[in-house]
This record gives sequence, structure tokens and C-alpha cells, in this order.
Amino acid sequence: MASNVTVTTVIFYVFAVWAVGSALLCITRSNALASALWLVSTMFALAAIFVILQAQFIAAIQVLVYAGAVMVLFLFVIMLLNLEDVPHDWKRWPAWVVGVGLAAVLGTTLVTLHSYTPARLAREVSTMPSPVDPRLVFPEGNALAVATATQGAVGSVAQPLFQGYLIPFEVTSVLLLAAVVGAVVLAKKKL
Amino acid sequence: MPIDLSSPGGATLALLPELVLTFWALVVLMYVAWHHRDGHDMRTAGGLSIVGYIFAAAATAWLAWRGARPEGLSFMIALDGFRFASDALLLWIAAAVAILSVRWLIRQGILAPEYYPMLMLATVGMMLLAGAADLITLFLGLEVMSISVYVLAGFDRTRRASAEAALKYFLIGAFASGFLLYGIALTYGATGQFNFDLIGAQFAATPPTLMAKLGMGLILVGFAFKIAAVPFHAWAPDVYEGAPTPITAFMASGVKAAAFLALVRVLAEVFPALVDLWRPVIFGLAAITILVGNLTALSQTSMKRMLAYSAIAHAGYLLLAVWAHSDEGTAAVLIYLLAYSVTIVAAFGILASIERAGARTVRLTDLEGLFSVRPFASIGLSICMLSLLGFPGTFGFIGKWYLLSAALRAGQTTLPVIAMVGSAISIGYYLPVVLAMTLKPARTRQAHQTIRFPRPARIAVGICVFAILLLGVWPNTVLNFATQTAVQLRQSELPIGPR
Amino acid sequence: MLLGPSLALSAVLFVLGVAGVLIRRNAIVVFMCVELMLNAVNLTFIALAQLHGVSGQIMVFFVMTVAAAEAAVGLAIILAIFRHTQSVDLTHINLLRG
Amino acid sequence: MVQLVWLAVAFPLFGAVANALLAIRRPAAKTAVSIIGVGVLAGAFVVAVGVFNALVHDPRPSVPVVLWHWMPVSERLSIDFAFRVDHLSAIMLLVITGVGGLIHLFSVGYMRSDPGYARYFAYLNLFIVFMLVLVLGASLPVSFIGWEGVGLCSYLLIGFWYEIDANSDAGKKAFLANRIGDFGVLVAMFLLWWHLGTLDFVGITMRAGAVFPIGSSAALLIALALFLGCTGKSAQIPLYVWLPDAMAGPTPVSALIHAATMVTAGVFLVVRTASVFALAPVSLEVVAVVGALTAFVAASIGLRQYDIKKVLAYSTVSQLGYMFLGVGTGAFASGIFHLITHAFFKALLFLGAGSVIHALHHAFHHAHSDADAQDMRNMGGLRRWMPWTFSLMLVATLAISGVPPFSGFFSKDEILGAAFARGTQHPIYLVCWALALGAALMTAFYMARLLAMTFLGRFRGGDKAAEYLHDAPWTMTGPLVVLGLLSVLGGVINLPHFVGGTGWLERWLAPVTETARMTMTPLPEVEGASALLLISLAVAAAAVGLIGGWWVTSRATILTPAQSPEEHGFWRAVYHKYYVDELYQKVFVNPTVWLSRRVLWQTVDAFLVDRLGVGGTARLAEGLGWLGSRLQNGQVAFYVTMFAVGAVLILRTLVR
Repeated sequence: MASNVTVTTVIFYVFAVWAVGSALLCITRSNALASALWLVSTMFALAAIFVILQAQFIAAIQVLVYAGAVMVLFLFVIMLLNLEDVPHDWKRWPAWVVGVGLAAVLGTTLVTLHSYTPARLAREVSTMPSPVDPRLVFPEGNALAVATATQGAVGSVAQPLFQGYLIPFEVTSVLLLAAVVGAVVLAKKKL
Repeated sequence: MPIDLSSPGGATLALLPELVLTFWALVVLMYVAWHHRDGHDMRTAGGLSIVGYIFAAAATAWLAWRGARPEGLSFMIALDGFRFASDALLLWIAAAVAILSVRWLIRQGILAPEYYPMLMLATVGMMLLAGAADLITLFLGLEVMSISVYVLAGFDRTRRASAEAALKYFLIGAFASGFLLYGIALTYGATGQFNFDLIGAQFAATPPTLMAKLGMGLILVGFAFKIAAVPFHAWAPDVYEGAPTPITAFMASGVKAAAFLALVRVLAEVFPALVDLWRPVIFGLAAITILVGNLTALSQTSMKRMLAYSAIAHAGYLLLAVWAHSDEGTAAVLIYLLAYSVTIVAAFGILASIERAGARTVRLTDLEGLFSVRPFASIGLSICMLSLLGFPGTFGFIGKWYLLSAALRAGQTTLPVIAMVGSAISIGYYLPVVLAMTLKPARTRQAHQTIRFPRPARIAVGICVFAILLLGVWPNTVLNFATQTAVQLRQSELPIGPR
Repeated sequence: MLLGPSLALSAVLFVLGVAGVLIRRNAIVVFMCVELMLNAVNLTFIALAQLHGVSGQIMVFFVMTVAAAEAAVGLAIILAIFRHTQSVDLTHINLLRG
Repeated sequence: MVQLVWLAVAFPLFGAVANALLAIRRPAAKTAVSIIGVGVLAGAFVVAVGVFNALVHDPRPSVPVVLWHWMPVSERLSIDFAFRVDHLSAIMLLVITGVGGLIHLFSVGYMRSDPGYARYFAYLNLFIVFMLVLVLGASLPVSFIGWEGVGLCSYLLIGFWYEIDANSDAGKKAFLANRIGDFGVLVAMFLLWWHLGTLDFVGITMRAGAVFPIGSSAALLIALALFLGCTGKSAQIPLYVWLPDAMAGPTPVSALIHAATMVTAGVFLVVRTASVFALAPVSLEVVAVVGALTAFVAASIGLRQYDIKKVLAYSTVSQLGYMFLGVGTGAFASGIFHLITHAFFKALLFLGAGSVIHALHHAFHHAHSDADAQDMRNMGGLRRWMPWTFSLMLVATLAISGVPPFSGFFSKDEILGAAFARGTQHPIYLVCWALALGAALMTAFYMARLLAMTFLGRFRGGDKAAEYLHDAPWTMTGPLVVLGLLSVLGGVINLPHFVGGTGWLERWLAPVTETARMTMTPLPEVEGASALLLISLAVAAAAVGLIGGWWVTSRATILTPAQSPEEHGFWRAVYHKYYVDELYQKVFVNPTVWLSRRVLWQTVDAFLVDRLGVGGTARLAEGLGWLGSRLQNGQVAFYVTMFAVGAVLILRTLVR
């Protein structure tokens, strides 16, 4: 069990480094096409992490829809516009310094979330006096694994999606309708 | 009429106004698919869409009349007077914008009747945003609204300014969505819930945690963008200037109203326990927004830009009532939004009629001598300016009065003083408009000869201006309604205790 | 569970996305950085869903839909501006200002 | 009958709407416009008389007239759209509709040939509506509608002749100065709301005493904020600069708005909220000192103005200062008394000046002369052609100078007496009294100068123009005669005891200011001998000023601004003949002139107050706005940077 956790952790960190590295390259590559490809790489790494975090179905969609369809759309547009490679304009270094600095400050604020463990979250969410066993507070933490085992990765998501989350699900249809009509109106050469 | 929101039937009933509007948008889309050639088709599509708004309003009224309320938990969508009032407000804005658009689009040569279904879908999004009882619905409603409005902002495809406005709005909007979404994620993490009432109960039972604070902060950032509070405002003037004028009116009144209504609901239902934390944030936003909005508006020459900065300043005033976090504050938000939307729709309606086809934007100097040629239009615009100024006797004054008194009653004295200073500054840019129209001679003899004021727009603007004056001296019906509605926002009793 | 590390990784990716938006000037790349931010948030949802239940995963599903819709509209807008300016460089897209 | 008081507002409102429609649809239908414009005022005056009569016989001193619920705040608290007819508002109602009606009638003749005739009457009627709302309002917010509304109308009418750019600038300046004052009123309103929970005047009067102890800082703050509003509306130091510029509007407008009614609103407001002022004695001292200073400074500036309307404008500022001195000493009735008599004689002076300008304008027009019809150096000897106007102006001059038994004597004397009496308790009031006495002297001086330059001597506008001079038609002179009668007899409403009067106005207004007077220490009575001395001093000041002004002016050489060379020699001869006057000029007049023109008018007025005060604030605001506008550089990168800064700040505020 212990070695299993360690192996998972190691794999997690490998993919985490992969994701961060790809993301860094994505935001620094001067070529838009390269950026897009590095973003796809980040998404793959994230998909792997999703699997580690017991979200197999989402991981599959991540690869199929996100990395597959959406990013292909990006690549398609980039190649359609046939943008030439713009070298970095080093005169804009103040913008870089300010941007990176701001992001760093924001990052130091947000990375404090690192201190969260299941036990801490359980303590904060529960109204019971601490210490608390996370398993008592988050029965679903295990239930998720159980549900995945019984209903399969898709079933555990699908059932609530079509029952409890019916209204948002229907709203997404409106969203896609708006997006489709909008994209057609804007992108079509002649109406 | 108790409605069980967890059952499909109940959900359908509760979402009746949105469903009616979506259905009608599909009907219009069907019509448009076969008829999108000339002005006649444009007019028909516009007329059809207005019928849709009327149906949706009727559905809202029916729900309100039957006293629809949730049986048990308010699940995904709220069912209270506040939502019905919000829906009514948003529907009337959308309908008025549709009326103003009909002839304007034809004059500007924008012959794409998809405009009206997009406007209807944007309205659906706004209604979902303002009526959400769940962070998921909130986010999706916001996105439906935003995506439709991105498209509408870029609808005038022949003008570069329009495309630029759409791009700026889209990029910064998507950026802001990211922040909002992160906030939702952390709020979910801190409580394990998406439902407003359940999150509120959870927060009430536990002291504020790091995750909750960060989540709330990021959600506030997302809303601050939508209401164009300084320093999240920078997109607004550019987008308002570049977008087609009726859409500018729609963004300045409708989108802003929806965002404010949702903000009030979120702060009242999700974060009431953290009031001491978010009040300083709202305080800072309000103060800086009022000052920057008013001061920057002073140096504008383009009317649309001036109104954009004034819209920013008005968002600052509205934050006063948000700060108040009381029934008076909620009522004040409703009243002010109504007053503001009536005024802004009328003002943009008149500006749209003054715009010449293909011309860039109406400047202050273009209005000179308008009174002698178009006395009614200039009187109407003057009344709008006075209402925005908060001149007593107009509806704008009533709105501002309630904002200030709500903040004062909540124990805040600094913000009202800042608001009054800002309002004193605003004289410097509202008054020159009146001045230019009534007291300056026209530049050329031909000036204002191209103004076309089509009858539907004239009627809509006329009603708005009349409402500004009437509600300025006789507002009690609206005020009573708003006060009763505001109380309902607090009355949602939680059937389930904290975990 | 890897809750803390996941949240931290998510924060880092989010901040990288923000940094990208701040420093890049190609509209498409800026948009991709926004997508990176959304992905980062998805990671937060997934990490929290382990404890809070499947609702977090469902939210991710919706976020992906939204991202797809935004991509469609956003790329259409970028195409529209490209038609006017023959460029997607944001520093040149400043007709509206002041 | 009292409940019908809304009719007095409804009549002019109807007139305003009807005339506005006529202005848009049938601008040439001048007869209809005149009938409506003047008719509604006559109707309102009849209502006013009826209301007044009913109130005299009503046992209640104050009658609320609730029209509808305006702003319901909560179940038990609501601000009604209500009027309050009491002894103060009833008398103001009479003055406004009466004097207003006369000025409307005068305007029929004066504006007859103006193309914007209908628009003019629409504005004028609208002004009356707002002015009546201001005085009749039962609560501060209702009065505030009128308060802002009269400012708006004033601004529209100042800029009425919009072809001239300076006029619209003057209108802007007026509105700006007023807005600074209005800010004070708003602050006061919210502070009252905050402390007392009511804005009804009766409610304020009743609760203020219970909530604020005497001398409390809250009451002081409210009173000073209110007074800031009054300085804006009533053109007191430091916000008086707009009133002289406001003379750009048509002369009847100056008579109605900038002399008789609107500018006195500040005095009215102080009396209305007297109970708050009374609780903060320091605020009353401020009112008195500002009033006395304004009276003195404005009068001294008036000494050396050549524009006939500018003289009258500074005179108005000065007389308003008197009124504030009156209310500042706690003699509220005296302030209102002077307000009423001033309305009579200042309206008469302005309308008389209007007749003169009208006649000269006509004459110069026919003589193809481009001389300034408002410059007194182009006038002179008009008595020959305009005897009616001259005699009526003479009456008004005697009244404003405080010559017994004209109306101004009684009202001015009361204020001076009250200031002196209060001075026995607090020395600062003695200084005020001295300033006011000096102002009285200067008032008499510049009025005599005005009269002498305009009507005496010989006509300086050229013989050709003189052929066309004549007295105004009866529609214009008629109102003057009525106002003349009122200027002479106006004093009877408050005849003091020493001439056998009963002080009717003081007793009539007693219920209104009762609470305030109970709070304050009573004014000590000035005993017989010293009272007589005071009166003699006042009369002496008037007499010296009048005679001095006449003497100096009629001896001095007056050069026309467009003086021809052959005339030059003649005027030079006169100049050398009276070198005694030259000496006098050098010793006394020149320093005074220098002081009034260079120091007070140009430095203080034009530079300090105007440029640095009003202009500087505006420039600062515009500069900041420009900066904000530069931040809007159109770059998405910059916008998102601001966004990120905001986000970081918000998160850092929440998570320390």
C-alpha cells in the first residue's frame, strides 16, 4: 500500500513537472504553432494527472475534446492565418518584468493552497470539533471510488449529470447554440 | 405555488420564462434561416423577437402571480420575487434594445437578422445569471450571456472598431471568466457545495478559511470585471465605443444590471457570513470607481465614451448599495438599475438616431444646435443627462437617493460623501451636453438634417423619458414593489441545516 | 489523495496562464493562455472532487463545454479582426482608446 | 382653500408646457404665448391671495398639503410629496407670484421682438414652478427639487442669447457655483437624515432641539453645510462670482431671478432651518460675518462699475449680504422683511434699467451706432425723454438707500438695529454693524452715481440717437408704477413701534421661527436715545452717500468709451475747471477706485476666487481626467495588467 502511494506520488510529480514545463514553453515560444503544441502537451500531462486523481472519464474527455478537438481548432486557425514568426521584441522588457512580477505575486498568494491536506479540509468543512477523520466528513471521497467500481467511470458521472444537473446540462445546449450561431455570423465571409 | 425543483417537471416550470425565450429564439432563428435578405426580413425578425420578450415576460408574470416558490431547497434556479423582478427588468431592457435596433441596423447596412436570436440568447443568459441559485448555473448563465454579447459587440462586421471591440471584450472577458471559475472552484472546495443556500449555511457554521477567502476574492474579481469596476474597467470605454450603438445600450444597462443582480444575490446568499471580509473590498472598489469614472469622463469628447465612463461611475454608485448589504440596499439596487436602464436606453436611443450611417461616433460638437432642429430629441437627451446627474425631480435622483440612504443606514458615511463629490464632478460632463444642444448654434446649416427618428424608436424613447419624469415625482408604486421584493431575497429559509 | 500538491500545481499553471496573458501580444496565444487558466482550474475541481464527490467532475464537464464554445466564438472574432488588420498583434489593435 | 395651493404651482406648470409646445410648433404665435405666459401667473397670484386670506382666518399656523407619497422608506417612514402652507411660505408665495407676474408683464413688451419669445416664456414659467416648489416644499427633498430647478432655469435663461459665447459660459459658471453650494445642501440633508431620521421641516424643527445639545458640533456641521448651499444660491462670499456674470441674460430675468426671487432662496432656507442654526450659535456668527463682509465688499465694487446692470448686480450681492446679516443676528423676520422690500425696489431698479437699455438699444440701432446700450458712459440726461422711468428709478434709489419713509429704510434699519443690539452681547456683531453701515453709505453713493450718470447731465450717446429716445410703452411702464408704489409703501407691513406701527410681519412670522428664538438668547432692546442715534446714523449715511454720489458724479467729467476727438477738448476744459474735484478724486476716490477695481474686483474676485477657486478646481479635475484618459491607451496588455493589479490587491486584502 505504502509503496503504491509512493509510486503514484512519483508519477504525479513527473507529470506535474511535465505540465509546468510545457506550460512555460507554451507561454514563452514566439511561434504560435509551437505554443499551441506545448499547450496540447500540457493538456496531456493534465489528463494523466486526472487519472491519478480518480477522474478517468474526465481524463478521456480532456484528451478527446480538449486536446483533440478544441486545440485542433486553434491549430487550424493559426495555420489558416499563416502568421509569420514574430521574434521577441526585447524593447518590451518592462512589460515582461511587470507581467512576470504580478504573476509571481499572484502565485505566492495562490500557492498557499499547497498547505491543504484532506485532514485540514475536513476540519474546516466540518462543524465538529477536531481532530476529525476525513473519511467521516467526506464519505464521498471513498464513494467516488466505489461508484467508479460499480458504475464505471462514465456511469458515475453520467447518472448525476442527467438527474441532478439536468438544468445546467440543458443550459449548455443554449450555450452551444449561441456559440454556433455567433461563430457563423462572425466568421462567414458573406451572410 | 410550491415547485419541486429537483423533478424535471418542476424544473421546467421554474425555468418557464427562460424556456419560452429560448424556444422563441429558435423560432426566430428558423425564420431567419430562410429570410435573411433585406430590410423587410430584418424588421420581421425584430418584431418576432419582441413578441418573444412579451411571452417571456408573461411567463414571468404568471409565475410571480401564482406565487411560485421552491418546495424545499432552491435547486439550481431561484424562485423568489427578486428573480421575477430581475427577469422583468432584464426583459424590458432587451425588448427596448430590440425596438431601437430595428431601423438602426437597416440604416447602418447591417443586414444580418441573426442579431435578434443572439440578443434573445444573451437575455436568456442574463436571466439565468441573475436568477441562479447555484454556482454552476451562475457560471453557465454568465457564459451564455458573455458569448452572445461578444458576438453582438462585433456584429457590425464592416467596421474595424466593432471587430476590435469584440476582440478586446472577448479576451479580457475570457480572462476574467478564468478568475471567476477559479473562485467557484475554491468556494466549492471550501464547502463541498455549489448551491447558494448550502454554501451560505456552511460558511455561517465555520469561521472563514483560507480557501473560502481566496474563493470569494476571485469571485469578486470576476464580478468586478462584469460590472466594470475600476481597475477592472479598462475594457468598457473601448468596447462601448466600438460596439453597435444599441448593443452599447444593452451592455451598459442589461449586462451590467444582470451582473449586479447576481452579485447582490451571491453576496446575500453565499457570503453573508463573510460580510466583514468583503465589505472593505467593495468599499475600495466603490471609492476608486466613482472617482476614476467621473474624472475620466470629464475629458471625453465622444458621446459614447463619455457615457461609458459615466456607466463606470454609476457602477461605483451602485456598489454603495452592495456595501450596505441590507434590504434597503437590495431595494436600492433594483430601483437604481431601473432608473439607470430607463435613462441609458433613452439616451442611447437618441444617440443612435443621430448617428449617420458609417460615421464613426457622435461627438459632443455634433450635438451643437440640435435644439433648433430636433427640439424633442434634444429635450429628451437633456432629461436623460439630468437624470444621470441625479437632478431632483427625475428618476435618477430617486435612485441615487435610495443608494445613499441605504449606505447611510448601514452605517457608512465616507462612501456617500465620495459619491456626492463624484456626482458634483459629473456636472462637468453631463451639463456640456445640454449646453451644446440648447445654447450653441449649429455648426453648419445642413447639420442634423440626416437625423432619422423612426417611429418605434421614438415611441420607446418617449416612453422612457416620460417614465424618467413620472417616476421622478411619483415613484411610490415602483418603490413599494422593490422594497417588497428585496425582503424576499432574505426570506429564503433553509430546509437543511449545515452538515 | 495528493490534495495539496494538486492545488499547488493548479495554482502554478493558473499563474503561468495569467503571466502569458500579461506578456504575450499575439491574440491567439493570449487566448491559448486563457485556455491554460481554465485547464488549471479544472485540475482544482478534480482534486477537490476526490473529497467532495462527483459534482466537481461534472463542473469540469461544463467548463469544457464552455471552453469549446468560447474557442469557437473567440477564433471567429480573431478571424474577423484579421480580415480588417491582416494581423493579430494586439499592440496594433488600438484603434479604440483615450 | 389652503388645500388648493397646488393650483398655484399647476398654473405656471401648464404655462411652461404649453409655451414649450408653442415654442416648438408655433414660435410666431406671440399673442397666445403672452396670454398664456402672463395669464397663468395672474391665476397663480389669485390662488396665492386666496391661500393667504384663508391662512389669516385659519387657527392653525401651518397647514400640511400632502399630494402623494413620494419616497416611502419603510412602513412607518416616508417622504411625501407635500407642501406646507405656513406664514412664511404664504408670504413668499405672494411675493413670488406678485412680483413675478409684474415682471412677466414687463417681459411682454421687452422681449416682443425676440425670436425666442415662446421659449423665453416657457423657461420663465418653469422657473416660477420651481421657485414655488422651493418655498412651498414641506421637506428638504421637495424643496431641493425647486432648489435645483431654479438653478437650472437660471442657467438656461442666462445663456438665453446663445449666439454670444460668453453668455453660455456665464451660464455654466452660474451652474457650477450653484452646484458647489448644492453639494453642501445634500450633505446637510444626509446628515439631518442620519441624526434626526426626518427631513420634514416641522420634524427637523421639533426634533433638532431634542437630539442636539446647544453648541453641538453635529448641528454646527449641518448648519455650515446648509449655509454653503446658501452662499452658492444667494451669491455670498466666496461663491458670489457668478451673479455679476449672470447679467448676460435678458434684463427681466435679472430682475426676477437674480434679484427678486431665486437669489433670496438662501435667506429663505436659513429661516426655514432656523432651529438648527440656533442650536449652533457659531454658525449664526458665520452667517452674520459673511453677510456683512459680502455687503461691504460688493458695495465697494459697485462704486466704480460702468455697466448699469453690473452696478445693480453688485448691489444685489450687497443687499443679500444685509439679509444674511439680519438672519445671522437672529432677527429672522427682519431678514425676510428686507427680502420682501428688496424684491420690490430691486425688481423696479432692474426693470427701470431694462427700460433704459431697451430705449437706448432701440435708439442706437436706428442711429446705426454700435455703442454699448448698457454702458452708463453712453447715457446721461435721459430724464428729458424718459420722465416716468426716471421718477420711478428715483423712488427705487431712495428706497434702496434707506431714506425714510421709503420701504428700504425700515427693513435696513431693523437689520442694523438688530446687529447693533446683538453687538452688546458679542463684539463681533458690532464689527458687522460697522461694515453694514459703511455698506449703506456706499450703496447710497453708487445709486446716486448711477442715477446721475444715467438721467442727469447731457446725453452722451450722440444727437442722432437722441431723436429716437422715448419712454417705454405702458406694458412696460405699468409694472414699474406698481413696483414703485410697493417700494414706497412696502414698509407698512412691518412698521416699527417708534412710528406707531405694530411690527405686523414680525408677529406674523413669529410661529415660524418660534423654536429658534426660544433657543437663542433674546435680542436686547436698544433704549430710546441710542435707538434714535442709530436711526440718525443710518439716515445720515444714506444722505451723505446720496448727496456725495450725486455731487461727485455730476461734477466729474464722464468720457464715453467711444469718445470722438472734438469732444475731447470740451471735456478737458470741464476737467480742469474743477480741479478741486481732481484733488478729491486723487485723495479719496482714486484710492477707493483702485481698491475696489484693482484689489477687490480684479485680484480677489477675478483672480483669487474665479481663477484659483472655481477655475483651479475645475482644472485639477480635468487634469486628473486627462491622466485617466491616457491610461486608456487601447492596449489589451495594459488593461489586463491593471486587471491583475486589482486582482492581487483584492486577494491580498482578503488574505493577509
